[in-house]
Amino acid sequence: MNPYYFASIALILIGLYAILAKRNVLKMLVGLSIMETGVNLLLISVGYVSGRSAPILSEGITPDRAVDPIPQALVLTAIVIGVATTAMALSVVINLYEKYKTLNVEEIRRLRG
Amino acid sequence: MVKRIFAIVFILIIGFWMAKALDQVPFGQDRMLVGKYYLEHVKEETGAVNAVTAVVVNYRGFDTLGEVTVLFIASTGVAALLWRKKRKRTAKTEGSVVLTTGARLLLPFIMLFGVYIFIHGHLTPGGGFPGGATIATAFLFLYLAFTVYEVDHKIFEPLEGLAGVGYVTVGLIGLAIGGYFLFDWIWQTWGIGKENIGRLLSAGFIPIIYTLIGIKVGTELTGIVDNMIKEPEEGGQ
Amino acid sequence: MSDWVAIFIAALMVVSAIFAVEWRDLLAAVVGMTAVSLFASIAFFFLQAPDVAMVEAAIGAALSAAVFIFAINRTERYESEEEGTGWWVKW
Amino acid sequence: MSQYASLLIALPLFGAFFIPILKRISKSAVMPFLVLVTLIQTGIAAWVFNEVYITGKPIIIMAGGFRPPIGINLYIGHFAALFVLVIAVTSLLMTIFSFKAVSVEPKDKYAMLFLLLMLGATGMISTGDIFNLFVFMEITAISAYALIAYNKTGEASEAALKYIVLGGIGSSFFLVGVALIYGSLGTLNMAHIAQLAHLVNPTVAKAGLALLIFGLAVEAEQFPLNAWAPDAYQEAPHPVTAMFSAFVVKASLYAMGRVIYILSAVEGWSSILRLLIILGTLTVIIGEMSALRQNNVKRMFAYSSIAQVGLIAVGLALGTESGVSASVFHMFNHAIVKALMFLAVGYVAVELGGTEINKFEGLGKRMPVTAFAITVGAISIIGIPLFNIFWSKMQLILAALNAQYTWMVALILGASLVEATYYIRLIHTIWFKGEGEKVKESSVLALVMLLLVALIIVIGIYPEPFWNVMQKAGSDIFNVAQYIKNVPLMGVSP
Amino acid sequence: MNELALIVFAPLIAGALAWLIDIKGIREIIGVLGAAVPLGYAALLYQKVNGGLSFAINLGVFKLTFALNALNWFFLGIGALVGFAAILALVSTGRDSYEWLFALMSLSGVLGVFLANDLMTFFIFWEIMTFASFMMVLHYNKAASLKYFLLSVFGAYAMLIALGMIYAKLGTFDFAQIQQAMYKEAYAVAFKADTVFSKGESILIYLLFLIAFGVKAGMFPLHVWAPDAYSETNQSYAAMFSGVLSKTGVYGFIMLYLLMGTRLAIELGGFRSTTKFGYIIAFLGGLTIIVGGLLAALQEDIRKLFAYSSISQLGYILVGIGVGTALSMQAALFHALSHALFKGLFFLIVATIVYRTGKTTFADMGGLAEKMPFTFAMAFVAILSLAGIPPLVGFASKWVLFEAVISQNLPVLGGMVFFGSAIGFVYLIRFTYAVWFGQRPTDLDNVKDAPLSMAVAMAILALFNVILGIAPGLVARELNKIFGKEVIGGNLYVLDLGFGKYNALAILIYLIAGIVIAGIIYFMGAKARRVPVTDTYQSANPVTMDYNLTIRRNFFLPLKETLAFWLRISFDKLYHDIGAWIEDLAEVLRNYIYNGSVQSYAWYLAIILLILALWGV
Repeated sequence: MNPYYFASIALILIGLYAILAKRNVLKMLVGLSIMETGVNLLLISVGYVSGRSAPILSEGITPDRAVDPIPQALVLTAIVIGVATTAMALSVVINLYEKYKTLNVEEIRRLRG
Repeated sequence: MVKRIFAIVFILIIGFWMAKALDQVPFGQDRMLVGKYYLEHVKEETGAVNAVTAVVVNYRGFDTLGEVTVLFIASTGVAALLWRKKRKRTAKTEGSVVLTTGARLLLPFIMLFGVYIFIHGHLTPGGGFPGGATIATAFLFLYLAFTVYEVDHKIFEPLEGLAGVGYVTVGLIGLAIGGYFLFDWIWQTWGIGKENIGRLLSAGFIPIIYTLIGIKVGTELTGIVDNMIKEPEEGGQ
Repeated sequence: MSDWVAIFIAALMVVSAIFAVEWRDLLAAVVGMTAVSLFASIAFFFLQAPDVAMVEAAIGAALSAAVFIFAINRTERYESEEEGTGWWVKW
Repeated sequence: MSQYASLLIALPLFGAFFIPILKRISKSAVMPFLVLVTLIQTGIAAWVFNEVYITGKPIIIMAGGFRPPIGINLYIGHFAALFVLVIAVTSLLMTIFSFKAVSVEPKDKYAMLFLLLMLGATGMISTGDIFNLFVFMEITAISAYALIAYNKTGEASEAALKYIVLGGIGSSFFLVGVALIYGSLGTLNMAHIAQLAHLVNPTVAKAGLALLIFGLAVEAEQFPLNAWAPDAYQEAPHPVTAMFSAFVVKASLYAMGRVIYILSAVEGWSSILRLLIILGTLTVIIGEMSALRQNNVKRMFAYSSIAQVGLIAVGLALGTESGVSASVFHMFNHAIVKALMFLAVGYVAVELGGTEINKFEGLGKRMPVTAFAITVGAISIIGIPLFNIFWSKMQLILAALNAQYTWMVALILGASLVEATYYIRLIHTIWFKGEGEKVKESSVLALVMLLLVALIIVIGIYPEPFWNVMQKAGSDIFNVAQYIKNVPLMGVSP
Repeated sequence: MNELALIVFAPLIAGALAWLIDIKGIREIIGVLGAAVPLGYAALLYQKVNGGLSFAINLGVFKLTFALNALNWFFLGIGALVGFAAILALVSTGRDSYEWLFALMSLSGVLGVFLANDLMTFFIFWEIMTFASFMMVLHYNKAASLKYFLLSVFGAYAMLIALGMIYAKLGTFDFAQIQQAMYKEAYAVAFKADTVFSKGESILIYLLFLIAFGVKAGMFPLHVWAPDAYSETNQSYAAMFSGVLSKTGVYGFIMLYLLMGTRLAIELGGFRSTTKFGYIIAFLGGLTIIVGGLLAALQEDIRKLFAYSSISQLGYILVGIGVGTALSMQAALFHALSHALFKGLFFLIVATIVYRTGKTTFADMGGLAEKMPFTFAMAFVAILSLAGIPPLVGFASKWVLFEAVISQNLPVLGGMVFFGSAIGFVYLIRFTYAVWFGQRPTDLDNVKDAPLSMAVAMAILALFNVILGIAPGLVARELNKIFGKEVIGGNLYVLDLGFGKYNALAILIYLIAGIVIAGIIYFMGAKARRVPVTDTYQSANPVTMDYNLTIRRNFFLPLKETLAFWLRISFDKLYHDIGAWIEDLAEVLRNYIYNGSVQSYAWYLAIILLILALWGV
């Protein structure tokens, strides 16, 4: 059980725990952001090949000495998507706070049934 | 309290299930299939030294186009949601003297460093995204330092649009010349810079695209920061 | 357990994540989140992914933290009282 | 020549990026520009549609000029060609409706988000690469978050928040699924994955497939995961709700169907499918039951739309070709009917200022054309023979009975009985109850509504040509062997 | 377009045209023409009945096939005739083009059901008919229409499941192929070989078909929609509604016999002298007769009275089908024809009364005979026919039915049938006396007789009632053609069942002779004296205002009191409570599941992940 795998799964689950247990909306968004970081870490650690170096093919590094570049390309996109989602979520929360004057999830329940 | 215990039990079971699944994907084992092709062919097919940049811009350029759109949606969305008739900056305290002088001194260097990152995207690690982010932090620096400073939307939004339009036009030119959307026509058809791999003017249209992405990401993140920091005046809707 | 650096960083990440979730003061939570992002950036460096490390540091740590702080600035800073956080949580 | 189909993606993108520049030139030109872009998009989509259906071969767009497993490819097969056309046409109709329906101020931002929502859905349907599917899913999702919260009212923000939190969790676990699949196979191209699916070791495959479907099911509104949908439909601007229920949900349903069938060689496949059928049936039942005593008509239509989506999901998860083509036909019919009904409800809300049921009393006398549109839509949704949904519902039920799911069919039919009740109550309130002075209806929207009504009745009376198209589209999803053959995979040495 | 397609689609097209051209004069003409086409072609096709006429439309999704044989020509005749009469009457009572569209659509639905040659076409036209007739009732009253629509769609969906199961196993909808497959099944069951359908499945299919056709035929537990639906719609349409649409249920039962009869008989075994599954239908039919008859007697509203009486008459047909012998099936078909004729006539009469007087309850009517002589004559024919007085068709069909039931020595069923005709007579007396004779309320003095279109419609039906009554052999010949063998013997005027003979002509002559003699005595100066209408019978009960039993007000109150215990058990309330319970359950479910908090929604996601984890592990 590799430490990075363990860390990524732990981060994902702590993020999920925050969303499930915490009542403050901003805390939930912190949990969401942590979950996304955990997923990125998982993606990278899946693409890592032990004993190889970064995929910059400068003079010293030959193709069979480099790590898998694809997960790194994917994570580049995933991180920025994570930030975009967080920025959007926060602006929604700002609007929400302006109208509802509360951040407690139990009170944000006007739309139900 | 019961809710927390249930939550912990739930996430433990889910964690155990994911761990069991991950055990079958051993860490550090060479499972590359398409990755191996990229590493072997990156030099002659794209001319970039940094394989990740080549994959990001050239091989999987579509993802990055999507990626830039996501950031564009985020900045437009934030602007749409936080739009008010009259908005002004409500920062009360001016930055300390260290901050203000630091801002004046360091600003050009941070900008320069950001531009350096995305211009050398195809050689050294980092590319359009960190470069753009560094430029955005430069503007953030100004926002924190001065209570009056505001980015002029009249210039930033069209610049953002222009960079986006630029990126899509590069793709369309590729479609026109090479027959495929986002086709690297500089490298594949014209073959400029084939001889000086590893130096600045090489790797086809990767530097052009990364410059456009750098400008776009920079302006967009500054736009988000600007929208977030301003508060509606009391009269504002 | 190949090398202790990985374990150390992984442990740091998990602890700062737990603290980020448990702290009542939202600003502290954001700092915890940024710490997680920073350690992740270092982990990426050790996993031979420099590009991703730079992006994570520049965007993940700096900008999402800044956005969160602006959001807190326009809403409330502290979580409501009856949160019942653990004994080991100060802020 | 066929690579020019990539304009389907490039054009809305170009339009969206061009709008801030256009705003500088003349602020009022934004909405007409939006109509222009959607019009050109419809033209391209129509050209692609008849190109694919005449030659019979799918169009493979290779982004960047690299052959599939290396580069990303767009696979515009029979289904994608059809549904890109549906998306383009619906967006065109909704841009016309946006002129009247959207009054909240930053209209240019609305236009950009509108175009990007259309782009996201088109991308999701035509992409041939799992991670690209994730990116387009995110584009659709984030533009949906922005559009739902666009009205800046408290309720709209609340609805958007719910969608963001649930969508965020869903897409994170989708990424974990992608990581597992990539970890064990090394490739992201769907056709390549389908080819190598049997090599994956069983536990990873089962977990990966489950997580992928979980991620997509959140977007595709399956039973417990669709709690965000009624609020999102209710609070979004009216044209956006119509687009939402017409094709955004369908795109994630298609993606789920595509993922199910490319990983069909996976060992735990049938058990996950049975779970999906149970979820789909629950979606139908809970969706219909919750619409029973709704007094907000828009929310009632939202629940009814969720229920129909559940029915489509059951069709997809049956695992037989007839089931899949029936669910494709139902997607097509449902898109038309729901676009019409949300357009009509939105128009009533714009004219009479609200969608509560008491606003609908005596609508027959006040807005006859809109009332007629809602009535035809409601009657066709109930499943009356001379209208279009009847044929696809019949095919779905027969396919389900063919697959020995008799109890599921009994529950679904019970649910559609419930659906008949609340629609009939609505029809009665509209035509035979209450009075009101006549409201002048805009001729353009009346024309659009009558066009959709005519389409519903034409399909209802003579479904034969549409059914042939649907069968081709259904087999496009179902038989993966043909899919793998169509995609020119480079022989990458495993 | 060959004749079958024209028959089925002419009313639909005419209805659509009438709806589009919304001009008062023209739409009536189009409508009547639309209804006349099927009647005309039905007559024309008489020679080509066994000519194997067929027609198919390929709709891609399904192939709609129609065919003509002796059985569905018989039903086609009933449908076209009574339908044409009802549409003719609709000319004057029709309020707007909405009713023209849906009346004609339901007519084309019915004709489509009769002519269908495969289960899917049968189902599609069944749905069209249900929907169109529902829209006619929705126009007048929401609650009644909703109850009707839900029950009939419940039946339609039951049929759909049965149909789907057959399609899943046999892969075909076509009647002929299903029939052969079922014969093979029957032999397989007989020789204990393995069969395609298991015993449980075939019973399930039988029950589903029973529910589906039971709802439409108004069988006992599922009859609650009929009284409201028949009374809450345009009365001239009610003639077609109860006369023709209920026959589709009867046609369905016969189809059930044709398709799965032998298989179910062998599978479920016999009961006394009939098959077990047949006896269920017969017994429920019997119950329908009793319930329908009793409730009809207790009604104060004319329309409700005839609605209940229509249900009880259908009970006869179901008993006929249930008994299952060739003779009883022919009796059922015969009674189906006569029921359509006299029930159609009755509803047209009610339509005229309502159209002219605007009143519907007994209390405000009376002494209309002088004011509406022609309608009274028609009513007299209808009453004789329903009560089963010899020269008219009602007697012929009832007689054959009684003979059939008794010859199978089924005492319980026989008892029910006899009770039914007795109670039928009772409520007819009330109708005759309360509406036509006695004192006329002052506001009905200037009542005019039936308008021309209704008069013609009533005349047509009355004519058929009389002709087929005098010459039952005409009908017997048709019925024998359906069954292929000589079941009811005798020539044009005589029905010879081997153990009983009925000479219609002779009885007619005796009747005329009797009437002449009675006429002479009456005119010779029998001292007729005027009797005050309020001359009530009290049988020793105190005469109080609410217990004032006149012919017009709660004439059968004592009967209601005796039955008070039984009247509490009403299936109507049962279905209503089920509906209300489901609605409350839905309300609770919705508020519990979609409770608005993002956290609980996130919990749902976690639960699904948990299920995936446990299921997938």
